[in-house]
Amino acid sequence: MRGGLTRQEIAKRAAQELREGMYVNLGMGIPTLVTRCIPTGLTVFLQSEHGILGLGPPPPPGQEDPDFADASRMPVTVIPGASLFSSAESFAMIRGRHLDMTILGAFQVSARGDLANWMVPERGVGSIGGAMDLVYGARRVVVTMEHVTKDGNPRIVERCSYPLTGRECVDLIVTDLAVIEVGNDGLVLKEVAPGETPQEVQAKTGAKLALSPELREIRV
Amino acid sequence: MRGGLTRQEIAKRAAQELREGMYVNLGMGIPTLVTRCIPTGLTVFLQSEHGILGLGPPPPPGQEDPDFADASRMPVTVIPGASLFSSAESFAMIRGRHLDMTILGAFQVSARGDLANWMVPERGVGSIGGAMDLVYGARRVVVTMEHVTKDGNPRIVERCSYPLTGRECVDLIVTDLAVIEVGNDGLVLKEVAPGETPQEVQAKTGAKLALSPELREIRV
Amino acid sequence: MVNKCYPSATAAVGDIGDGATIMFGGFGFCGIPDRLIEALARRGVKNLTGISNNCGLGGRGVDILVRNRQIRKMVATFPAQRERTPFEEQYLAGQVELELVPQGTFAERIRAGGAGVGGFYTRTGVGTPLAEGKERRVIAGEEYVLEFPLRADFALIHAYRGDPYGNLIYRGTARNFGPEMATAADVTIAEVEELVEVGELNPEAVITPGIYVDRIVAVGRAP
Amino acid sequence: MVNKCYPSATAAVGDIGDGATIMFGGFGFCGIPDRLIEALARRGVKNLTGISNNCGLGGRGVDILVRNRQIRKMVATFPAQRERTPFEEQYLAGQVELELVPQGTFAERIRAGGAGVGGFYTRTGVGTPLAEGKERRVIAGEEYVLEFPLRADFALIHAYRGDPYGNLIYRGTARNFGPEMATAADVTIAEVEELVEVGELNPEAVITPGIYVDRIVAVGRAP
Repeated sequence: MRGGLTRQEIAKRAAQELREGMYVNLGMGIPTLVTRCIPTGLTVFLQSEHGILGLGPPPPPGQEDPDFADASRMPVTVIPGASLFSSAESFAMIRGRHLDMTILGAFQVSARGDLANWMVPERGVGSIGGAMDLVYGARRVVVTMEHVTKDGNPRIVERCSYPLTGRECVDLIVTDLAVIEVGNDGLVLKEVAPGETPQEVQAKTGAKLALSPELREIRV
Repeated sequence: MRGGLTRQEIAKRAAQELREGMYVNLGMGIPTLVTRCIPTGLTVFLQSEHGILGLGPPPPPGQEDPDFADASRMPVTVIPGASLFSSAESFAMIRGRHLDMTILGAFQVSARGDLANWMVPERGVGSIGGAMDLVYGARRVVVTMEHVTKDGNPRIVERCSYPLTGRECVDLIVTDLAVIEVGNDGLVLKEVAPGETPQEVQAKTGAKLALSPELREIRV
Repeated sequence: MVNKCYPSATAAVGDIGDGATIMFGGFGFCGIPDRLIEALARRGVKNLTGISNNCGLGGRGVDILVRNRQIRKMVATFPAQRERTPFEEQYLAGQVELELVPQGTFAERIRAGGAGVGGFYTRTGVGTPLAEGKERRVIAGEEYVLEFPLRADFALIHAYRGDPYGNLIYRGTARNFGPEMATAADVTIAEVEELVEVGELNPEAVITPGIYVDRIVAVGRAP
Repeated sequence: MVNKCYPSATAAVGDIGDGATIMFGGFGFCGIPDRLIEALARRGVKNLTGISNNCGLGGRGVDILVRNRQIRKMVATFPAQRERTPFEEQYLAGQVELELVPQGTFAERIRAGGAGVGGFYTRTGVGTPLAEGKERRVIAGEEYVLEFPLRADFALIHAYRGDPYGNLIYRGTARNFGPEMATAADVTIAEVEELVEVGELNPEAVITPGIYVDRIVAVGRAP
């Protein structure tokens, strides 16, 4: 059986990056799971790029409203104190660097923080959505993903082979095996999953990892 | 005593350019008088550049609301079916060429339709406001002004000596003495004020006027 | 009396011809002008260029027109869905064209088209394949690409409530691209769930001022 | 619990220092952040650069700061009023600087500053003295000038109602430059006539989402 964190645990670890009062956009995939991991008592404003600031939890069954959906087309609610606006206003907010953080999924991240998350070249067509705006717009870009592909190839690589979403834009990578910071001099291994060693993580990583002086185990 | 149209009559003649359903911005000075000259039964939407579409008449005395004022700081109301928006949205509307017409005051208009209406050079400081946006934004630019200066110098000139508001932007000039169209080949005298002759108008005009085949008297 | 109301969706799209460029509001399943698109499908016009966040899915939105082979080209941000769509198949078969645009650039280009902005510089896309061939400029030490406005012959949008002057309000995330698309087309056609009297909408809360809307048709609330 | 409320205008402007660049909302006498400006006058900071539609008049708005000799430079669209103002006198005496901007360009530059737009092309000003020295470009056969964003250290704005998250709504023509200025400053300070509970403002009608507002102070309705 495969070790490391579950997708839910990756989301939980990513949620530890949230701070009181932050404005945050969550991408599709693992990042949407972060919604359910926000520590009790913490006020975080979730932005949805098609026009919500203050995304709430899913509605109770039977109370779905077709006019309130998230970017994955799932029914949502809004919290008290939310606001609604157009996509152009939403992206003015994103591109104007008003968001504190975005948490995104990824296919690949490079040693210098390049992100590839919109197109698998073999498919021949990709969907960008708001990712290209978010990576330059949010003050902090956190990536959540599986550490390796289904075939066991590293997703953290020296240079992305997939088309880029953004250049030198990722700040932190949270995977099932590790938490890695993108520093000025390359990748820094900050935390490893329970049961993993830095050596094992490095073996599954396509770029050189420096070890943080505070290297520790991921706690979720 | 000076002949020609009164300021009120100039406004009335300018108001004859309005058509059902038009969206129109009125500048300061004589153009504000147009508000009171809109033919009964005609629906015209007046835009105010600081955020009103659907400007209404002044409020009854005692019912002024300090949050509802026009660009000249006079109290206003809004009509049923009006909308309010920010200045940036208002100028997106103006600059995006959504207005059918603007009626503006002027210091000078040139033979090719250049407009000078924001600065008297002797004063050393001028106020542009929204005029530079309106002249390129509105589909039709109508200028209302006295035909000559207080010193009797023509305001319609071969070339403006005052700083320009816009180049080749004026479509129609309504003065106390005449209605003049800015055509592709220069100015065309369309109407003369009661009691005036084309010769007298030409003598008070600093640029050559062609006579319209339908030349007639101004009726207000 | 100004009255922009049309009796039916069919009448409202009655002059859209072959080869038209059309903006379609909607994000996912929110804010799709379903009735107008159905009328356009019945009209059967061809060689359309669509400007829409996605390229339709699940038999709704642009998907209807794609299946009908009415679309020649799409300008979109999210053409590929998890499931494979008719658009994707036609695209991979070389039967439709696609101009892929980042979503923020897409929205801003539409706004620019409506606001008289001739072009603008954005950071989005810098260093990616989507910046290839685009003019670059360094401003205050940061790299930007130059983007140009998007406009259309027609915009088809869905709103919650509207009045005969064309004023509109939206509901929830169904607002998305509607307000800006309304500004960027020669003819804007809005379907509304409810038509109200002039003066019923709060002027402070109108999202799309009537100046941007040419035709309005009441379609009721989707079941 | 997020709470952006400050106890007083004085406290809200307490860290504005000499040499700051400040946006001031307001058009004519509508939407002036009177209480914040008065607090700034009491603070007595100097060498301010103001970004404001006009340069104050009648002892209100920026006029207070001008009379107090706190202003070094104004970026404005309507500095000259019919009556001669203290600003005009100081300007003609060479005591203050002025950057004159057409009003639409002024509003759009502020929006650009808040929206991450590095620069944009506009027709406004082409062929006039205000285009001198600016980069020109012909786009689709029309001449445009390149304009760059405006940003500030602080934005002082006036709104009608606000909540502790910083959400704002405005009233009538007092809205004017507030919504865009709120987006274009490092620190946005809003005075509101009425502070309401979180959740009281209709999310569909919020004009300024709280993300743009850093501090909020209730000042009551002007008498």
